[in-house]
Amino acid sequence: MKFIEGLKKIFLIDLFKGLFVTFRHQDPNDLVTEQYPLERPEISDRYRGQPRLVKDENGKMLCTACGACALACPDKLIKVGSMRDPETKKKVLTEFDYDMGRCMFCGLCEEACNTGSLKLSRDYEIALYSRDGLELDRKQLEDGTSRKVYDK
Amino acid sequence: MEQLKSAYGSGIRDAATYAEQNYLVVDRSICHEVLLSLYDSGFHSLTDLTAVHYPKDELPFEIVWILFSMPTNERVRVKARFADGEDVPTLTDRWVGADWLEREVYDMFGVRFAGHPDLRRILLPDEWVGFPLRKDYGLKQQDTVWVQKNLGIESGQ
Amino acid sequence: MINNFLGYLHSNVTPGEAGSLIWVTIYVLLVFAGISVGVIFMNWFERKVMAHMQVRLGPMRVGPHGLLQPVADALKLIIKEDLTPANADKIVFWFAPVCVVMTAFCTFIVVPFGRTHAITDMNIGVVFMLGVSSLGVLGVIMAGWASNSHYPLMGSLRSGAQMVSYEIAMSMAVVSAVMMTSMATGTGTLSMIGVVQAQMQQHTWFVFSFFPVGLIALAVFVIAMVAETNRAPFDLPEAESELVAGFMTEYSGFRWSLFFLAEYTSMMAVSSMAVTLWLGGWLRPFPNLLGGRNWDLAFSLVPGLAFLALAALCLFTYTKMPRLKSMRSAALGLGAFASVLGVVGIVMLLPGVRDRVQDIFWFALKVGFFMYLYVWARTTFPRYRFDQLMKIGWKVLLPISIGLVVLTALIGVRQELFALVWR
Amino acid sequence: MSDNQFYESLPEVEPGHTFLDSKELVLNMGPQHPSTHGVLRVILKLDGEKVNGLECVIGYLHRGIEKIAESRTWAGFAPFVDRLDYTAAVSNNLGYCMAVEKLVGIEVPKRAQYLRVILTELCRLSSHQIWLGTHVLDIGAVTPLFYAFRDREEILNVFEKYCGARLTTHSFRIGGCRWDVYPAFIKDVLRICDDLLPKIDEYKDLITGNRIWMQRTKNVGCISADDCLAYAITGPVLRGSGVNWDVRKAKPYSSYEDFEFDIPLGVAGDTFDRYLVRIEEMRQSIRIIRQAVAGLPEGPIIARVPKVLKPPAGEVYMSVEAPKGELGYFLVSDGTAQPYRVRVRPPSFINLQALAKMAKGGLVADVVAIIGTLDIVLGEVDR
Repeated sequence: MKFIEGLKKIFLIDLFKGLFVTFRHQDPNDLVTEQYPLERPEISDRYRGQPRLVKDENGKMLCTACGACALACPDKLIKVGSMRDPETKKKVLTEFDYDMGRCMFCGLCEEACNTGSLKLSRDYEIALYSRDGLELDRKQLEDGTSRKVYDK
Repeated sequence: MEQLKSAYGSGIRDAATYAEQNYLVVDRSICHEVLLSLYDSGFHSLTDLTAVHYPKDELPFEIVWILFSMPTNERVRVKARFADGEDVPTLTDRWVGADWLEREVYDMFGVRFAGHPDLRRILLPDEWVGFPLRKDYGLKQQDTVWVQKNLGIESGQ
Repeated sequence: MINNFLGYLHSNVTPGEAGSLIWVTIYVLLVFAGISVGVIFMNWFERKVMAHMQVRLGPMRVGPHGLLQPVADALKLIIKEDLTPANADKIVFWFAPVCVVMTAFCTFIVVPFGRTHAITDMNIGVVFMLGVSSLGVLGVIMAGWASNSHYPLMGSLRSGAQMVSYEIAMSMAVVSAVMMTSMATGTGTLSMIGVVQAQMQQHTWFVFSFFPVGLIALAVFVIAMVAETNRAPFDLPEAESELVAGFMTEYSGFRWSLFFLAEYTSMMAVSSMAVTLWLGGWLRPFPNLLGGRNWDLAFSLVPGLAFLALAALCLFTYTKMPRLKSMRSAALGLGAFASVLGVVGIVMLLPGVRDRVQDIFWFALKVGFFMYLYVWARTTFPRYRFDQLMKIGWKVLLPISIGLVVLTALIGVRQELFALVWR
Repeated sequence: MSDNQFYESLPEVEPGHTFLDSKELVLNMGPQHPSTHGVLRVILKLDGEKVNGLECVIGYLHRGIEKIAESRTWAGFAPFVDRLDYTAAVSNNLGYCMAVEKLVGIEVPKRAQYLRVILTELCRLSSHQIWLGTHVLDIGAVTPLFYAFRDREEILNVFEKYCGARLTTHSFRIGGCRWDVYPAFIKDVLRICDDLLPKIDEYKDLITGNRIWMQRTKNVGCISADDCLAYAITGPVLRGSGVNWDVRKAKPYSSYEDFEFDIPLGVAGDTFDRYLVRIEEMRQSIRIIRQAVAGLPEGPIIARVPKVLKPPAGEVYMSVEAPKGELGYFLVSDGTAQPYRVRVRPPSFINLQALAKMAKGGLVADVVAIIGTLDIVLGEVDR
């Protein structure tokens, strides 16, 4: 066995084996690069992207301004403003702002919301050129912010 | 555990198990001997060394040693209370691994370790004033002097 | 004017020997332009091949399939600011890249692309080449010293020591090849064209003569060649994991691109030397085995067909490109490139041009194989440590190459030896 | 000791010294250096090529996670724990959640325990693949990095499909798991296991057998078994020196006792043995995943936990076998909804202590190899 090892050492067999491994990887269907703007990655539906306030089918607000999400958020990013509707005696949401600049998308607010109105959407293109566009107010949360999508 | 209690009777305040983890609360004067005797009975690796700050008690700093013995696969936690500014005996002579752990406790709590080879801050910059993990150290508080001098900004916030 | 130009075309002797000054300068410019085009292609080739071996695509954005990437790189490097470190030694700092590039290009004076396609045919061609290629070390050490900071100093000293120690092994391997030239005619030759003609007369490439000796000599030369140009497993000087970028750390912009140019040129120079000495420079494969008229014709068609195949490949990828507004300019570019290749292919098929171009094509193909070997080694092998690198240089390569020289000599004079012994 | 104090402490040139005696060259492998796996600054005292002395300066990534914990609720602190060892977020999360469960005394349902084991072993695979890619890259071979990251991409896709994030997963909650298995989970995980085994054998041809790799890693950065115990080193570095100790076997948690897998051990305690130990560990992880997927029981995935968790006053130390070593959490609670003290026992911080001892006497190139084999992540070292 020692002799064969010696022969292998002389004829650089281990180096050639390494070479063939890299050579084998060249065939085109092995390539994995995804050219982003053309080929878009497919996103799972549990993806935690930009937060959105969801409306039910006929457009009524689901949010009851209970503030559970504001409590659950570790970094206190959510501020829920509400006023009491005189005749129905129930709270109505007036303003809801969400500071996405410091958000770490942990999903605890989505979990705490018992009416299921605050959802982290599958939108991952949320980069901006300036920081102030990140404080989302209620309207932006409801119909989503449309970012410019480049194609090249 | 029992033979330790017999050996040091008065010194050991309490030897109990909480959530099936046994721990020893030891008087600060004899904590060094207890640790060395534990070392001799097989606890060769010091898993962790940390401190907890109880500002309202008269001995505010509780130093916690977590020892582990490989042969008997057993873990014990030794705790001792120390006053502010009092020197804690170092373990770097027996457990070499204690070096950085003690430096970190000094860096975060300001507890000095007697006999430590070079006790200086390990995580924070050297000229930093204040010990962050003390309860009286505010969450957003910063050593504004250091920040202005080195980073040239008003303050972190 | 025109007729003496046509005269040069039909002359069957290298411009250097012909002694006409104008023709030599034209030829020098031609060769250096060819080398620069080779370097540009090599830049694209290395990035693409390395990428494909690493299951990724490589440059795709700048031009179709990254074809304009080298142009973009060159432009970027020219525009970039050219810093000189604070108290660096100005003159030496400026002269170092110039020296490295100069030595790299000088080696091409003697490289024969064909019987008449060499700048000149020195009768000490091989020795000249070895001498000039060892001058590159000076430039590297000057660069390291002039940058006046820790990392470049250590990097340049390391690469200086490495280049010196591998040169000896390289020259010993060359000696064994040159000795082989004297087998048939009894008198060896140092001229590069002479070496190739000797291989022509002996009907074998020196790689295959005296079976194990030629191959081992080429193997030793290839290992020393890789170490000489600080590439692949021996690229310790610019080992980014320790010394950031070796002796090139302080250079930026145009000066850095000079180093870059010099590295690729010296790679091409040293591999063309290997091709000339062992793989029969511009000879087409099996020159004697498959001799005769029709074989010559067939082999002379190969260059033209190769270019046409390339053009077809480009057209194929052109059709496969996605129909997008932003991609339209890239597609047009690819189409133009494909048509250029097609035209060149057709021109190469014309009888007059055919046999002239054939030599250069085979030489370029063999040098291309060595370039592929460089890139292949760079993607596969980890890096040697400095002391291991020196150990291999001195304790492994040197004894083998000296043993080779002795072995070649013994095999060369075996008849006389037998005669001596039997009598 | 700031820079100038450090430089002054260097020995002055004694009169007897001639110019030729090489004064020590102090080289600064600064915070941003291609091969220090993050913001670690190593001050090397070199004599030519040889390393005489070495000192690590850390703290550039110190975010004060233990201070943050004291002003967050128990559940609110879980996402921060992902940022400790950001290459193995799932095992940090597992350690923290189990520590709190032990403190409160919650029994996690069987299905959640199995699901946690599957995800932690997948996270160990992805962390080892990052280690393999960067370690081999530091020693010069460029290609394995891309193969390792291509295989890791499959695992990240499973994480994204399961819990919505690829790196900072925050996948577990105190008391169990947040989501149940998505429909194609079992198929994806088994496909990963089948794909990865031939790939690991491919690394054998490309790297393990390669003589240059052997020369660069054999008896480099050796550390003996009792040195490991003295430094309290844990994880693959400890097992590389031949000490048979793994938290999953020594103190089984989250139903690890149901699976049988063996612990790879090194012999000489050098970089090559640690490399073999980690490669073998990747194979063992695949074995565990297969058994866990086969035995995944039905049932609830989270125990009943009150909305605002107020654990009884007390303290607990719970440790988990993270890819880098024994990751421990020492929690002290005073009965309120916020932890009184959270102490994280970081394996990389304690393993890094041994760098000075292992690198002494070696060459500069070996320092890079040793940092790679210790597999440190600066998020965990600096906390």
